[in-house]
Amino acid sequence: MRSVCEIGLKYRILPEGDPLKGLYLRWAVLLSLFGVIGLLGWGRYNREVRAQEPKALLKISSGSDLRVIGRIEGGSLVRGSEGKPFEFTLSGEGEQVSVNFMGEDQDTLRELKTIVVIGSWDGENRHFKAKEIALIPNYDFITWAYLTSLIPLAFFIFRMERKVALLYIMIKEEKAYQRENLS
Amino acid sequence: MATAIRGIELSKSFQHFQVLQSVSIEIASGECYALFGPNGAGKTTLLRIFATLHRPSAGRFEIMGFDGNRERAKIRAAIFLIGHGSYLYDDLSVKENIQFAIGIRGWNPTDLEIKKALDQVGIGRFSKLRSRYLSAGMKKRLSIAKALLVRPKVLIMDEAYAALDELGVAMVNEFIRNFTKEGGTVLMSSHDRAKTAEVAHRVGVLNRSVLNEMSVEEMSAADAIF
Amino acid sequence: MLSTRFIGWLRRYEKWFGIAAVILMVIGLYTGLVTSSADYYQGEVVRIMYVHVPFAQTAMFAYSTLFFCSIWYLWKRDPIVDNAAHAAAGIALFFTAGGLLTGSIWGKPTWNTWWTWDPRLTSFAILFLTLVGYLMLRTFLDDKEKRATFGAILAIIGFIDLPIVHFSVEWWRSLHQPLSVSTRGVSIAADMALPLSLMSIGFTLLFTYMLMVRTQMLYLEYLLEAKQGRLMSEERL
Amino acid sequence: MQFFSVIRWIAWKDLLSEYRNRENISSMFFFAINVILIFSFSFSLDPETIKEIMPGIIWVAFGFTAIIGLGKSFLVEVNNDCMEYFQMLPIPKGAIYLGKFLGNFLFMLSVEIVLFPLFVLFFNLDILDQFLKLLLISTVATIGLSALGTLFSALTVQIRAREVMFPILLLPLSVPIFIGAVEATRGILSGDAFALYRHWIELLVVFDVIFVVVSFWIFEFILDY
Repeated sequence: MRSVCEIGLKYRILPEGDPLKGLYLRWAVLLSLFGVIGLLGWGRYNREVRAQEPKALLKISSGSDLRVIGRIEGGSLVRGSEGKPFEFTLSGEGEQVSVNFMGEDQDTLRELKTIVVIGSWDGENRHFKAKEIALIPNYDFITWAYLTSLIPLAFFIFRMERKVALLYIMIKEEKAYQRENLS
Repeated sequence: MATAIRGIELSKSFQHFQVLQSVSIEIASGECYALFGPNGAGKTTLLRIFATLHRPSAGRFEIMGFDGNRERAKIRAAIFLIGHGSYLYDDLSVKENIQFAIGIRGWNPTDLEIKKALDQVGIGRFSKLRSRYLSAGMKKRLSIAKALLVRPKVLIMDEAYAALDELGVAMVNEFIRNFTKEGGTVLMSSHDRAKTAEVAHRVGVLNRSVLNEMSVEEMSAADAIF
Repeated sequence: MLSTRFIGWLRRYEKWFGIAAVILMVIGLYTGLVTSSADYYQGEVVRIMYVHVPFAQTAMFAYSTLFFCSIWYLWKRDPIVDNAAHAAAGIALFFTAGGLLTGSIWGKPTWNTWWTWDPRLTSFAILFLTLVGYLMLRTFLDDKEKRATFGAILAIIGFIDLPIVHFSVEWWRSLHQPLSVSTRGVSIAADMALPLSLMSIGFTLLFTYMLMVRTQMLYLEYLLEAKQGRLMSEERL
Repeated sequence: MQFFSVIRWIAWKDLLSEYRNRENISSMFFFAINVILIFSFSFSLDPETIKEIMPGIIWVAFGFTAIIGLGKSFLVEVNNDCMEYFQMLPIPKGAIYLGKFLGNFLFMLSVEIVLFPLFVLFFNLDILDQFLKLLLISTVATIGLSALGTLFSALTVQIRAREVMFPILLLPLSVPIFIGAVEATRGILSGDAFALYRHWIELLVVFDVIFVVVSFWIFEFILDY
C-alpha cells in the first residue's frame, strides 16, 4: 500500500490559472439564471394566483377572469341543486359582494371559510358570477420552502467549491507535488 | 537459518507525522535482536507493527513466512508482545488473570504449570493477590510468566528491562537466553546497552526514523550509539 | 486501489455533472414554478413538492452512498473511499435537514401541523440524528484509520436500523393516531410529473457533482496536512 | 470449540469482576431507583393515569440503566490496554463480542428483575400475575438493547467525550426497541390478550437477531481497524 501523498506526486492535478476567478464568474452567471426564474415565478403569481379583496373589486365597473378572496358570510350560503346556482355573500375588509356559483358541491364551499372565487364581475348590480372556486393562495409557504432550501444549498455548494479552489492554491504554494521532498 | 521476521520498506505516519521511513529489517529464527534509539525514534511503533497492532502506511512485513496484511491471524498465533500495557484486570487475582489470558487463547494450563511459571518469574507467593495491588515491576514479571506459558515462536519485548530490579533483569536475560536456545526469536527494544549485550545477537539503532544495524561488539565499544 | 488518478478524473469530469444538473434544475424550476398547474386538492402549495421530494430522495441517495462507501472501505481499506464516505455523510446531513424543513413547511398548509409522527418523518428524524452522530464520532477520533473504520461501522448499523425504525413507527402509528391525515403522496398529473422528474434527476446529478467536489475537498485537506506533516518530519532529519 | 470457550472466558471474567466490585450493577440499580422516585413524585398517582404512563416510566428507567451500565462495559478493557491484547489474539473477534454481550445482558436483566418489585411497591401496580410475560418482554428487549449497547460501548470507549457520544449513538438507533417494549408492556398492564401485542414481541425478536448477527460480524473491525 503506497501512501496517498506519494501517488499524488505522480499525477499532476493542479489547475491552470486562478481557480477563484472562474468560481466567482460561474456563480454570478448561476445566480442571475435562477434570479430570472424567480422573476418569472413572481410574474406568474401576480398574473394567475394573486387575488383581490372585495374592496378593490368595488372600484372597478366590470371585468372577467378576476380572482377575489374573501370569507363566506355566516348564514348567507344557499346550496344549489340541479341547475340552480350556489349563492352566498363574500366579505372582506368590511365590504361585501354577493356571489353565485354554477358548479359541483365542494368541500371548500362552507360557511365561514375563506376561499377564492374566479369569474366575472358586474359592477352595476354589485354581483359576481363565479365559474370556479379555488383554495386560498398560500404562496408564502411555497416561497419559504424554496428560499430555505435552495439558498442554503447554493451557499453550501459555493463554500465547498471555494474551499477546493483555495486548497489547490495552498497546495500549489506549499509545493506538495514536487519530487524533491520524497527520498 | 530461516527468517522469522522480515520487514520490507516499512513506513508509518501518525496524523501526517512520519514516524518510520522505509525501514527494512530481517531477523533469523533463534536470534535476539535489540533495538536502540532515542525517545520518539519509532521503536515502539515498529514493534507494534510487527505485533499486528498497527498497519504500516507503506511497505509490508512477514513473520514466520506469513504475510503481515493478509495472514494476521496466523501471525498472531505465533507472536507474543510484552509491551507497555499490562493487560490485567484489576479485580482478578494474579492466577485468575493468567488463567484468563492463556485460556482465551485456547489452552488451559494446570495449576501446577501456572505455579511453576509464577515461581520462575519470582511472584509465586502473590498468586492470590488482586492485580490492582501489583507494582509495575511485578506486572512486568507477570507478563513474562504469560510468555512462558504461551511459548510463542516470536517474542516482542518493548522496553525489555523497564521497571525491573536487578534480579528481574537477570531473570529476563536468563529467560531470553533459554528462549532463543530453543529456537524462539526475540525482538526487543531497550535503553540498557550493558545488559542487552549479554543476550543480544544483533543490534539496530533506530534514529530519526532510519535504522542502522551493527554488531554487539561495535555497540559495546562505541561511546555513544546515537 | 483507487488513487489520485481518481482525483484527477473527478477534477476533469465534475463540471459535466454540474452543468447537466443546472440545466435540468433550471428547466425543472421553470416548469414547476411557472408553467405547471396547481393541484386539485392542495392548490398552489403542491409546488413545494418539486423541491421537497428531490431533497428527500437525494438524502436517501446520499445515505445509501455512505453505506456502500463504508462497506467498500471496510473491504478494501482505501483512504479515498473513506473521503467519499465522509463527503457523502456531510451532503446527506444537509439534504436531510433540508428535506425535514421543506416537509415541515409543506405539512403546515396541507395537514395543518408542522410535525406528525409519520413513519417517513420519523425515519428521517432518526436519519438526521444518526448522521449527526456519525460526524461527531469522526471529529472525536484522532487516528485516521480508526476514524474511517468506526465511522463505517456506525453508518452500516444505522442503515440497517432505518427500515426497522420505519416499520415500527408505522405499527405504532396505526395504534395511536387515526390515519385521517394521509401523508401518502398526491396523485400526479402529467404536467406535474415533468417538473418533478426533471428536478429529481437534476438533484441526483447535483448530488454526484457535490460528492465529487466534496471528496476532492476532503482529500486535498488531507494532502495538505500530510504535506505539512512531512515538512515537520523532515525538520528532524 | 474454541469459539464457545472464548465466550465463556470473557463472560466468566466479567461476572467475576462484577461479583468482586459490584460497581456496574450498583450504579445501574441506584440510578434507576432515582428515576423511579422522580417519576413517582412528578405524576399524580390515580390508577388510570398510572396504567397509561407506566410502560413509559418503566422503559425510561431501563433506558437510563442501559446508558449507565452498557456505556461503561468496555472501560475495564481499556484501562490496562486489554483491547490491545484482544486485538493480538489469534481467535475470532466476534466471540469476544458475544462474551461481552452475554455479560452485559445478564447485568441488565438482573437489574430489571430487581426493579419490577419496586414498581409494584411505588406505584401500587398489580403486575405480579403477569410477571412471566413481563420477563419475556424484558428479555427480548434487553437482548436488543445490550447488542447495540455493547457494540457502541466498544465504539465510543476509546474516544474523547465518551459519556456524551454513547447515548447520542445508542438512543436514536434503539427507537424500535423502545417502541416495541413500551407497546408490549402497555398491552400486558392493561390486560390485553396475548395475540394483541404478540407482533411487538416478534418485532423485538427480529431486531435482536439482526443486530446480534450484524454486530457479531462487524465487531472484528472495531478491534482490528
